[in-house]
Amino acid sequence: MRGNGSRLRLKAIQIALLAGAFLAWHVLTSPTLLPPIYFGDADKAAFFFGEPLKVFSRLLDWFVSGEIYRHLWVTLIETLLAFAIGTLGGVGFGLWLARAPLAAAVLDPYIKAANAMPRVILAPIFMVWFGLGMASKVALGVTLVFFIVFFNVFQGVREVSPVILANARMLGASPRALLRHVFLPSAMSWVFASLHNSIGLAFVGAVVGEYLGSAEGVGYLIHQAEGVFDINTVFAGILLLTAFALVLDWAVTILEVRFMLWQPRAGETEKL
Amino acid sequence: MRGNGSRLRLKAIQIALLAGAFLAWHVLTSPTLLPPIYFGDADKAAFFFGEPLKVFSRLLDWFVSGEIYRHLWVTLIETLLAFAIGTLGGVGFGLWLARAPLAAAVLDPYIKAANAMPRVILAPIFMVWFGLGMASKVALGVTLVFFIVFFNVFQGVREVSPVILANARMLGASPRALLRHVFLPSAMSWVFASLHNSIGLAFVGAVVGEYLGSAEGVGYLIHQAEGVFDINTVFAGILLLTAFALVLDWAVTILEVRFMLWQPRAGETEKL
Amino acid sequence: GKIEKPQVHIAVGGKAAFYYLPLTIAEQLGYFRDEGLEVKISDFAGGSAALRSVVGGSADVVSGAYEHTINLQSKKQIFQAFVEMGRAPQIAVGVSTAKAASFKSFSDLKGMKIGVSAPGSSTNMLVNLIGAKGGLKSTDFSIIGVGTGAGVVAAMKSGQIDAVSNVDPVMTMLERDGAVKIIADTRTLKVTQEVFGGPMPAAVLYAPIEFVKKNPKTVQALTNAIVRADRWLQTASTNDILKTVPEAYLLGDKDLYLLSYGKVKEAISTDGYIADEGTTTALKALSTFNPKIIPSEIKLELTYTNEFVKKAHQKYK
Amino acid sequence: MKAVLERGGAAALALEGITCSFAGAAGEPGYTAVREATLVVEDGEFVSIVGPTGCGKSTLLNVAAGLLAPSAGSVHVFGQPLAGLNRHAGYLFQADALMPWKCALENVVAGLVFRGAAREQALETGRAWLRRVGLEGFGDRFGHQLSGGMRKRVALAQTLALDPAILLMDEPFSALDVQTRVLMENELLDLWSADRKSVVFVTHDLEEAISLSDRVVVLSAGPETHPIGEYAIDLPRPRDVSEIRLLPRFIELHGRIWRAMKSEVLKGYARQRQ
Amino acid sequence: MKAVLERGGAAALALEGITCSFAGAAGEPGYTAVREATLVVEDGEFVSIVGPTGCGKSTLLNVAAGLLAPSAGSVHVFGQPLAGLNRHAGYLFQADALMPWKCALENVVAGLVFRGAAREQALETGRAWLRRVGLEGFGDRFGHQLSGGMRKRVALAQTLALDPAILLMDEPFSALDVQTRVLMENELLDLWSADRKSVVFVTHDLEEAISLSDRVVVLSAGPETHPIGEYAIDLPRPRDVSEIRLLPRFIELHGRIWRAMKSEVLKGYARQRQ
Ligand SMILES: Nc1ncnc2c1ncn2[C@@H]1O[C@H](COP(=O)(O)OP(=O)(O)OP(=O)(O)O)[C@@H](O)[C@H]1O
Ligand SMILES: Nc1ncnc2c1ncn2[C@@H]1O[C@H](COP(=O)(O)OP(=O)(O)OP(=O)(O)O)[C@@H](O)[C@H]1O
Ligand SMILES: [Mg+2]
Ligand SMILES: [Mg+2]
Repeated sequence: MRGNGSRLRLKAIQIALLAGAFLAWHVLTSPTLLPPIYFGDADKAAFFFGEPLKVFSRLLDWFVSGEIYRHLWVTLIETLLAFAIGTLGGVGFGLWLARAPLAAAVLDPYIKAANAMPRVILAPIFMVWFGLGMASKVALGVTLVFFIVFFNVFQGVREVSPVILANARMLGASPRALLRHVFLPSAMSWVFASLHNSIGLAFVGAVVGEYLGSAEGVGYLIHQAEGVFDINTVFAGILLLTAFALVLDWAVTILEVRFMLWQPRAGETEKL
Repeated sequence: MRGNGSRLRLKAIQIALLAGAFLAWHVLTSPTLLPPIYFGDADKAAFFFGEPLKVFSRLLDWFVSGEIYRHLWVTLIETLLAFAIGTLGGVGFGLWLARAPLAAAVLDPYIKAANAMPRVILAPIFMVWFGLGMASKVALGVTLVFFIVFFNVFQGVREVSPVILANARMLGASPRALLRHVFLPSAMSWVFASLHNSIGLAFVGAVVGEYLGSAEGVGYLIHQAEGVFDINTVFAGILLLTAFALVLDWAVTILEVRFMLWQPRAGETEKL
Repeated sequence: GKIEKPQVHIAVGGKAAFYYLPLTIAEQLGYFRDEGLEVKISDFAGGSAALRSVVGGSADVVSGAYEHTINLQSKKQIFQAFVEMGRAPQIAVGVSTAKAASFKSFSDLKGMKIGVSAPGSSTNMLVNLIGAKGGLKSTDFSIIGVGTGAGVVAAMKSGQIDAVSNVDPVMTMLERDGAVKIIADTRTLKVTQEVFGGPMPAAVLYAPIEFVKKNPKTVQALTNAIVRADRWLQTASTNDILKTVPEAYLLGDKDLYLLSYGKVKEAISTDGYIADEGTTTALKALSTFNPKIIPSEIKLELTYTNEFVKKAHQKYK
Repeated sequence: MKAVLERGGAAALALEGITCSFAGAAGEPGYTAVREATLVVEDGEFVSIVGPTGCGKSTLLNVAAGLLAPSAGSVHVFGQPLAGLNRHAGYLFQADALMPWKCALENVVAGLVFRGAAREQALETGRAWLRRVGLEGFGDRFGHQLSGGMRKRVALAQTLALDPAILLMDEPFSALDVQTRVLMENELLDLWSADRKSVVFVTHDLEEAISLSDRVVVLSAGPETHPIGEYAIDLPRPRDVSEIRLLPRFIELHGRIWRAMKSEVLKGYARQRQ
Repeated sequence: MKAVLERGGAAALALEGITCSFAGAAGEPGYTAVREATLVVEDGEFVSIVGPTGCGKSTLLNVAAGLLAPSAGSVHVFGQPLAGLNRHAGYLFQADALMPWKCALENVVAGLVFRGAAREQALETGRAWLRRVGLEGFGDRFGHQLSGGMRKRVALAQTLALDPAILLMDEPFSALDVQTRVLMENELLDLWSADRKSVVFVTHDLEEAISLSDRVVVLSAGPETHPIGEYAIDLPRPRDVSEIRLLPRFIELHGRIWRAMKSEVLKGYARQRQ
């Protein structure tokens, strides 16, 4: 178990790093603080990267005026739905195909092809199918999340130890019981690896969907701001989403710890 | 081993499925063949989904006139570079972090955050950094591929059997030897699962990058066609890319079979 | 009588742009509400994406460029424009200051890398047209899609493109920073006339012809609101405008906004009428640019109607 | 589970003319582990299989369990040809086969749960079985928290808890100390004599084989393994495994089988060292 | 590898006052597997450890290997306190520890390769070792293509090929048939007597323990295991393991240790059944 001291130290390093990053951001984009480095003049840096102080005041404004809640709510719901649907679909489909070799062989090229399609280009078609509301953004997010989870679950199921599988079958496990008691638990760490990855992409799906066409959501705000070169608002939106992505990830990590209790951890003796 | 007969059958099913899909596409988008189903009128279906015959004649044109080669070449190079760089980066970074718990703990939120950033929105910044040429498309593709590979390698390394790891350490393996002889081979199936996923995304990265700003490449052609509502060309481009994605995937599968020879396969007795 | 469809969903590609200023004004001043409409405006990444959402049926009315109705007709989609918001395309073409010295005529575009908002869009079309005036074919220069946002500035200032054809506020920004020299400016009526050979209707509201036929009262209400906005803009002071548009639109840079507004003011429609002559100009321009559009096959009379505007003027004298 | 109906005089398990060839790498010849092996286990019979390491004992058990399709030969279970898994058999694997994500108790009851037993009752049975294998109080441990011998006993409880008609056991007691082993052997004999299961018992311990079985089958060294000797064990039942080893008849049988095996092993080594 | 310099009279391995407590689940008390155990192995000594299953033998070996940090107590190797891995030791694990992605031969040479041996030479040594454990011709098989006993022998070759100064062996021969086992035991004795390694040998086979060792340590039943008896084996060397079992002194020692263990196991069971 990690001591309290080292956890504190960890947090300290992280916060120092964060502060350092913001400081660098501030210095590099402030026209007066430093001779310009990357760009010919620092105004240009501020034009592309915004200025952290303005970004924060934007964030503050949003929350103080309450303007952001509606947009944030929409984006979060879209993300959560995309995440949930994509994950369930990916797990279900992955479990099914991994256990149905013929179907897997037949569908294999189609899945690969679907995964290789540039979804952004298909966004208009999604809008036709799912309308301009949340559904089309959710759909875009689902296409991102689904494949990641799917590929991992598919492989995870195939990696099940053959002896454990044979044993469970000899013990009389039905295909359903095998799924529930063998394949799923065994593929769990694969699932979690893909979840960490796909949380981020669920957000990306929602935001890009809004960016491509919508009337509300954080992606809409970002799009509006880009149209008038208000890069600070763009970054404020991105920071906000990132913060929520981290919160969601943390929830997944809690689940993961809970489900992965059985795994051996290093150094299990207690110090006396 | 799968017999020749069942392999033929598999191919037959796949081709039938493909033919069926194209037939459905044809029938549903042809104004004269059927009473319109989904849309009020079939012209509208053709407007959104194109018409397969025209799509094919477009493809034929491209190859006959030779116009496509330049664009295809650019896109393929971008994709391959994004795939290669993203994969190497993901594997390298994943291996490193999985073996460096402090660094992993510190960087964890930053990696999650970077993964959650909507890259499409950052495209202008990529343009500033990498210009309008191939580099910015490669960069976009790398950001997609990298995270997928990274998360899987990271998890794959942590899943190494503790007994095998302890044994290798007792046998005197240096950290480098552990990487090469234990962690990498053990994480191999994780890597391959992520590769199948990321091939598609490397293409997506390249195409979307071209779509956002470029002077050549298949994404450029698609973008141009969209501007004049030439949906058939759009689909021709997508089909072309998909075909190449499948070729690349097949190459990865060959590698996979080669590297995973050691894994037990089911039913290994020979029939006499 | 009662409005058939009080809830109208308008799709627009880049709502914050000056191109669609009357729409924003009508929304902000409550003109739609005054007409008994409940309007929802969805913003899209680009004009073609916006119109596709209407073709697909997820929105009702497009706020977009008039020439799209012609484009759409060539794809067997009959759309009709019913009120005008802009009477010039508001696109400007500029060459980088580095090349400006040696730039004498349009024929000097030869061999240049020219940034447009998207290949195949109106910005691209304008480049082709002025290139043709200089005796160039579309293959004599290379077209690069750079969008309408910060990417344009990035591409221009880092020297990746030699010339740019784009809309405001990008063009004004580049101009102000001294990064480009304007060589063609369709934000003015005069240059528009010269380049296109006639007036060129730009931003309009258009909808599927069945929608117009089925919902005349709704269309009338929309037209009324836009005509009022057009007229309001003719008399409004800059201060009025600053107060009316959403604050977010200005946040980037207020001075820039006003500077830019000064440039495009002339291009805003005064009365909402779509000039008959303008529609032929548009068709001619399109067909030289896109060989798939055959003028004889396009029924121009289906692409627009001024009836609603006429009635609007009767209502708001 | 118990196939009472089919038990009409037919042998519980009949492997006839079994040949198992494993495919070699591309281009290389395969490896014939077992050739033309025949093994018949009567209903209620306790048969032990001994043979040099790597000769094909586990392979034969896999065939009997229906996990490995033989290259040639037929398998009958209670007179029925075996297709797919052998549903009458419980199989105690040689390798570690516990589910690492279940604790010991849940592993023991897994089979019961799979077969639809009520959870509470299954847990009750499971706890009783843990007690019988001497692991009371370890029910909530995961696999990696148990010692090698403990894991083996959990697996034993897991298999026995299902009370299968045919028991296939692959070196079940080799990881146990002598005393625990005797306790387990006696448990097994009790269980077996209670309702006369048919048991196929693979072991390297000849004393164990003799003291438990009705018959001991000796396999030849691989490759192309086949039975080279069968020894009926005519020692009186019921037996106490720790006492039976002192009987003169035991010692005599032991000597005979030992010699047969010894020459077989040395033959195998000679063949390899050529 | 061989720590010639440090061998200045200090014990090869000295575990003193070792206590190993495993953390329990949140809120539950931990499990103290080993309490205050002391085990000293002199340089060149062959020590066997016997004890009831689950008592803590593997735990002690893990501590000696430096893989498990004890909760309390000190470990010295050739007089030096142990920090991290024990670089002087070779460890033959109880569980299957072969790398499944390497074939048998590559597994055997893995240690040599890790220590920087030239590839060709390492392969030569590896092949020789495969021959010594009776697996010539199986070098290109992957783990799942080998039988349980074969895998164990590959692991044996892997460990012995490194020629470590201290050998930790956890039930190395329990998966082998009696004959092969005798061959392996003699191989081990040959190797040991050639350059007097220090060996810690865990086994459940008391005869094996007595016939191989200089000293047999009996552990108490868990939890809180500790040594409860040490028996010096004063049988003459060199020994042939198959013949030594007939000596009267052997039988006497066997009887004594047996009784000690039996009462210990029964005590353990009694404690559990309470
Ligand atoms: N999948 C496989 N591919 C190739 N050879 C195999 C495979 N499985 C087993 N064998 C070979 O078949 C032979 C018999 O193996 P098996 O596991 O049946 O031996 P065993 O009698 O159980 O040995 P042990 O007593 O060591 O467990 C061995 O030589 C082994 O190498
Ligand atoms: N990680 C762990 N967490 C909790 N308990 C553990 C852990 N590892 C081992 N134990 C416990 O420690 C005790 C000793 O285990 P160990 O593996 O050392 O036994 P052993 O003497 O090697 O037994 P065997 O002869 O069966 O291999 C056992 O009761 C076991 O349950
Ligand atoms: Mg075996
Ligand atoms: Mg042990």
